[in-house]
Amino acid sequence: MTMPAYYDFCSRVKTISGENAMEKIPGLLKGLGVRRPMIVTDRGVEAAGLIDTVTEAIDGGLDIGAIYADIPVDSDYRVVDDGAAVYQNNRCDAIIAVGGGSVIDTAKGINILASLGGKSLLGCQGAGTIRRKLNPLAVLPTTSGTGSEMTLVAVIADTERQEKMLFVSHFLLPDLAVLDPRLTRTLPDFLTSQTAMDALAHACESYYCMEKNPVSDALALRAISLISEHLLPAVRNPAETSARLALANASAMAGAAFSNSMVGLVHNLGHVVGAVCHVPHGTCMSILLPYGLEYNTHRREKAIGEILFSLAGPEIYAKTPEKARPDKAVEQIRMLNEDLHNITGGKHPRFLGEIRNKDGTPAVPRSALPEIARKTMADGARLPNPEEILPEDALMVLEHAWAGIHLDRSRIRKGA
Amino acid sequence: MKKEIIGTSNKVLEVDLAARRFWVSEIPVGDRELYLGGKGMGLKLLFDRLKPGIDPLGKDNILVLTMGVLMGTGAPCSGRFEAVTKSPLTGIMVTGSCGGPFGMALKTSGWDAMVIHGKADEPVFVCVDSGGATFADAAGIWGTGTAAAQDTLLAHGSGAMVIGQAGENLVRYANIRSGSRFLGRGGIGTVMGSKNLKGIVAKGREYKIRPADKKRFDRANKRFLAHINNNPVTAGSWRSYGTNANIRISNAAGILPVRNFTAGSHGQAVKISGETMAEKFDTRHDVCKPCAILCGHRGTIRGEKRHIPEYETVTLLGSNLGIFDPEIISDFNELCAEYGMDTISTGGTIAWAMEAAEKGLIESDLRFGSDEGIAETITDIAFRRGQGAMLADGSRMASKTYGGEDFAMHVKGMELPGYDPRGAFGQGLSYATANRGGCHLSAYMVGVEAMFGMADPHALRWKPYMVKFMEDIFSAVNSLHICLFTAFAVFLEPPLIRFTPTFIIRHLNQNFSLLALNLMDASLWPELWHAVVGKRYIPYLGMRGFYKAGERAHVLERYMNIREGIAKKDDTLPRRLLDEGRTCDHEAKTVPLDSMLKTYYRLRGYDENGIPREKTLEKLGIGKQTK
Amino acid sequence: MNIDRYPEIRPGKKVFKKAYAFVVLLVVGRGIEAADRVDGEVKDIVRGLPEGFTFSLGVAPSGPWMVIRKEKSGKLRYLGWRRFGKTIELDMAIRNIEAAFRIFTFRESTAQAHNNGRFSVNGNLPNALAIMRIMDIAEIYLLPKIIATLAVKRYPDRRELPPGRKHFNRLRIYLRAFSPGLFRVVYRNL
Amino acid sequence: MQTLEYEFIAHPRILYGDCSLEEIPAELAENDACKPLVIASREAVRRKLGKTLIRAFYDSGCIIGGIYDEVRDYAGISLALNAAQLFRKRGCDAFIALGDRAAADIARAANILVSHKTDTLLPFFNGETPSRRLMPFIFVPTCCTGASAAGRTLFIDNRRLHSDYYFPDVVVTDRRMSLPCSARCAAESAILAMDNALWSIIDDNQSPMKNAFAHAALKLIGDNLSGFLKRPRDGKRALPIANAGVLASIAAANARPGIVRVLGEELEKETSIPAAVFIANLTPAALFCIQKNESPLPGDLLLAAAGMDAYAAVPTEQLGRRGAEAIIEMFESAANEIPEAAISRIPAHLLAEACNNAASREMVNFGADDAMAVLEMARQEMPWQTHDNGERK
Repeated sequence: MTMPAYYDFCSRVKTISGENAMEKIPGLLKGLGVRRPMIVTDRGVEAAGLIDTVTEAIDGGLDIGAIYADIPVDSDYRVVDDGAAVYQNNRCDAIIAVGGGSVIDTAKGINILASLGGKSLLGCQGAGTIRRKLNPLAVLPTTSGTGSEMTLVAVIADTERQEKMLFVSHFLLPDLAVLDPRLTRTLPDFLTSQTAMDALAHACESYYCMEKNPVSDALALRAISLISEHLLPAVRNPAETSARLALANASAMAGAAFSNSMVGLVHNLGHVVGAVCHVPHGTCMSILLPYGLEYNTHRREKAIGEILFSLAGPEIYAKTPEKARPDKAVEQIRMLNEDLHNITGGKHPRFLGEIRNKDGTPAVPRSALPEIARKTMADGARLPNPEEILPEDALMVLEHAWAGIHLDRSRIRKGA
Repeated sequence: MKKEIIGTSNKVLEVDLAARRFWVSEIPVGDRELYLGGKGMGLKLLFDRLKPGIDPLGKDNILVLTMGVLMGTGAPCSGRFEAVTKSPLTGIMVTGSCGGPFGMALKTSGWDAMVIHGKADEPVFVCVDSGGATFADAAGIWGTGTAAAQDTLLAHGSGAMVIGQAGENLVRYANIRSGSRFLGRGGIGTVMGSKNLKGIVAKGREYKIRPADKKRFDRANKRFLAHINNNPVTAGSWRSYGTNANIRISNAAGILPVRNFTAGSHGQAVKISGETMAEKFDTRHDVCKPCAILCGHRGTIRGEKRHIPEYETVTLLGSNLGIFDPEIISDFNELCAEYGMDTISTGGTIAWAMEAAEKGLIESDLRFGSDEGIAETITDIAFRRGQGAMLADGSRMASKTYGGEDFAMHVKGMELPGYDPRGAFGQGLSYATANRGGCHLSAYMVGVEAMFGMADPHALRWKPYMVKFMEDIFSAVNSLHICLFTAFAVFLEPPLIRFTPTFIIRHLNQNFSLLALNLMDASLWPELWHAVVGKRYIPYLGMRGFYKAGERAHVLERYMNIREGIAKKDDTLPRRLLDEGRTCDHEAKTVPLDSMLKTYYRLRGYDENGIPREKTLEKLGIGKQTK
Repeated sequence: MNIDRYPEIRPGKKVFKKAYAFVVLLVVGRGIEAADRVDGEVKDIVRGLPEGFTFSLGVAPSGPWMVIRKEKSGKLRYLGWRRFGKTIELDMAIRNIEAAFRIFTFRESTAQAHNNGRFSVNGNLPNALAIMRIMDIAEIYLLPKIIATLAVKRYPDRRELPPGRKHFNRLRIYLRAFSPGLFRVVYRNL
Repeated sequence: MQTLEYEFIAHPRILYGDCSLEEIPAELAENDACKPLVIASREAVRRKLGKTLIRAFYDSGCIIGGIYDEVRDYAGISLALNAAQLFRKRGCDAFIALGDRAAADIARAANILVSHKTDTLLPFFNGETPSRRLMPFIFVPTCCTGASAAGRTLFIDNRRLHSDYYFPDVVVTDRRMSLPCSARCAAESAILAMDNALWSIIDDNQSPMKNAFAHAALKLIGDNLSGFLKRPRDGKRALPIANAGVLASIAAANARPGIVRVLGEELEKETSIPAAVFIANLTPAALFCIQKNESPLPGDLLLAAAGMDAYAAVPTEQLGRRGAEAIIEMFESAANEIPEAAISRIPAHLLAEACNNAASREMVNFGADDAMAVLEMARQEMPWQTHDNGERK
């Protein structure tokens, strides 16, 4: 491991994992001085009956102040304002967020507003607003992928100004992340596969990006091996709690790793593809991940080779000569995608051209690629990538990913 | 006509409490020459018998009682006996000297030393006479105080030593009473308690002790007495006021411990000074026999005849707790005497408890300056009740459990006596290196530095040498065995010192120590000693040999301590003395121990870790089996 | 306890490092202004910025700074080192002078510094990314290759930026940066 | 199969490397603080590290409320009370601990005193938990850090208090600060860090996050130890080791204390010989005891200590044993720098007492017999030690 000359790492979330993890929530929240938490979630989660599971698990220990389930898929600051009003009217003193990335981000926003006081989140913008500990926030992720439970960012949309408000502070890290297999019980197989591939992308990217550090490395490697070991079983057999718990753990660890070492090309392109063509984030990740590794191999040969160790296990790692390890790792991921494609009956796409909208039309037309490539310049994930990404580079990678062919190494610009 | 012993009988009475039997062994002639008697001999006897690493409160510990050769000859201040054992308070060797009648009784029963092995199943006491030892059931007196127990035992002989309830309950600093004197420090009484031995009584008056060379002895003795009677300390202040005469001096020099050593002097100190007490309590002498200094006093306190508390008691149970009422201090003193507890360690431990309570480490109502609860605490300690159970283990153990190690004033587990070394750096070094722990009788540097002004208290030059020199001498004096206080007379009375102005002595002493100290004439002691043992089998040692014998005893004790795990890490002072300056000093001074320690080790022939080098041991003849 | 033994400490200033950072910021600021008139890619990027867009780059908390604005003409203009009286939409600050010195002595590339969290960015992120790209380009022109490779992530090879164009543009940028305009800016800021 | 039943928290923000000291003012600002009180160890100030810290505050606009430099090796309440008094009088709003564990503990204790506006820790000794809103607390380890300074334990006046709030908010490892003061100190720090990492991996609570931290720590040590011991003042080697100490202490804060650590601390209490000396000598014995009881050692040890290539080359059934060997080799190379703890020279009743005390500590999962067995084993000659036993003595 080469030690970076400088790094910083912060992941101050208390993680509880286990098949009965939810039962520990009341005790831990009481330790944080909580009496009346508010549960924040969305309709989908509520409909799946997860809220009942949660309230049952924490029943008796705490007095639930309110359940706020009105979070739409495309949440914005007004939802946050409403939520904070509910919070204040019910004299709550903590938030329990149950849901995916959007719910968690909204919950973080509600927490900012509720802790700092005020009527609207618009008043809380600007650097240095959040400078003290917020009220306790417990997060119960229902998907194993985004890793939002371990990140210090909250992105809240401002639909009127067509902007995204970005809140970054260490105080936005939740106090509690609860990983319980009961929470991911209802996730369909193709979502499981996509979100897990999202986590895998987090882990792999954090292992080669510029901010990589010993801690994020160790977390990432562990996350990769957990995913490679448990993803297929979890997709094949959703009833297997231990595999789902392992994926939830992997997601959290990948989240902790990438929120500190950041993500690169895969997310850079993925974010834009998602935004332009409305493709689910996990899908983009699973398709682009091999290209991210290939594109950066000349800068991070050793690190990408080491990913193979976690991905394929020590036997294959030992058998593969050092030079061939990065390629082998890429191949492993492609094989994984292929397997998932087969298991989910084609719902897990392998390349961009294969993604279909609900009506069957291609979601990412080839003609959209130049626009996507241009927009990658405005995405923050281009900075941590070890190799520079300019629109021409992005286009080159996208074309390969669209067609689903290996990246042509000779076309990667390596600089002088 | 009584039987006579010329000088020494060299007979050792060895007692096994478990088997209730005794046997007799001989002190080899070679040992007599190397270790003189008293402390040196006791250490040597213990060294030959004690396995290292045993539990001091277990059955393997051995208690050795020895007498000096001068005892019984009528030499002034010679009525002292020595006890040597492994201390439960410090876990290392402890030696204690006591002036009670037991020593004389044992010696005049024909024994030069007594060694106690094993542990009795049930409380016993031992009666000694010239024929040996008998064992008697002590169930009747088990649980009584020292005074009552001693009275009972004295029916069997002329001198007894007993423990009180503190020793029975294994308070780690319990002491032994003999007459009205105490074998104070390091928990020798606890060792007796752990052996279920309530007391020992010796018949005495069976033999007459005669010096080998009567004429020479009388001549030396006469000079010795004259010195003692001329000296302003021995015949002046101490004879009039006891050791409490030091209170005023300490207060003025800023070495009086006040409130657990946070200050060096106090405005009310005069209230507890010897002068005030002598006036207030109408004191009379009450001393060990035979004595020429007469430092012990008795007076009327609260309407009854009581002993006047001694300097260390007054400071540790008085000023160090913020109490300046001699009557109250006397109450505590009486309690400690009754229970058989070391007043210094008791005071030191209570002071720790007070500070710990003040800082919220323990829950207690004890507060500095208030006498409330102290008497109850002393009783609790003696019976190991409630919080007393924790304090009964001494401040080191208590602070290891409850914290507050930075203000637990002990060295190697033994609580510090009543001199604050931040006003006398040499004393600081002496505390750190004293073999038995925080002890002022290893080398009385405050005397040189603060009392007689013969050295600069805050200078460092030559201090290690002075400490070593004094340690050797004190060790030798304790091996004679004679009262340490005679040192004032022996050193200060010879004409060379007497007629030289103090400032010159001070200059010489501080800057040409090697020369100045070796010019001092201490030949009286070896002279007395040799007059008693006679030249029939031991050559005259001379001053040099006498010092060397002291050094031998000191290094032997160190060597035995090393076997128990002592090293440089333990030769240190409480953090308060090393780190915290006092407000009473002009500049906050702390003891610069490290630099002195290094030189001291070199002078002593120890390696940099404080362990005696092979060569040193060889030179002194330690470890060799003598026949 | 005598609390005077532990006096309050008012830390001093690092004059030399600040002066150095000042000079570098001056040169880079003028360089960016010049690059906008010379390099095509910079022109493209600037076109995407809103009009009147003002940004500052500097060292937190007490300077020095450089302030650049997109004028009505659509060109960037270096406004000097004073921030008073200017509405700054994008504030990019290096967190301390020591980090700034490391960056300006090219011991840490801009991208690496950004990844190490040396910059605190307050404002619209896409614009910040655009500015960083402009700075990279400006550095490629302003600095000799051996130093510029330390400062940027990928130094363009011959295919990406032909040497002829590079040296020609570099000359133009230098001429513009140190033209009399420099003295005007300095004068106006004094 | 891992069970994944665990709780884990790694509160501190870790800053490492070049120029990280200068980040402190910005970190303070992020915590809404601007006037820190520095609690420094005497040793650190003697080595002029206090001045370095002040220089890092140049041009930051922060005022340092004072440098309280009375801390030596013992954390006592008196110092904490004084520090709290200073803090209040100066109107400070954050703590910076500069030094070793004692300095950090004084800062923690003073933090509780000022945050709770109280003058006594007694309620906390009796089990009260501190509130969530303590003052920001930044820790700059210098040397001899005892490797648990960054953890969640407040060790003051020989009492151990545990709470997640005792974690420092920020731990700064900087080349100017965290180099060891001597070869001995270097070896001791490495040993304590290794011990923390080792026992958090062996702990039966197999949390992957804790293991990741421990793994990172052990790997950093494994990569750098030999060079570090040769040249302890070389920042390239020493800084990763110092960082490993921080990571290991975070891992250890989430695991039960290892038998060797507890035993070493209890023996230190009895004999006042530093715990690291015992740990260095007892670890091989303890690992051997575990193997003798046929409880498998996790293969992670080898992976962390020797790296992927070595791990991949070893057959599965030998992973535990080879891992133990690799670890022992590391311990022994460090142990060469410190004196041998002659266990046989320590009185038997003290050993027994230490074992009993160790077994009665909270959260431990071994009995006095196990501890005694380790000590017994340490006295014997161990099979893998035979080759170099001669030269050590």
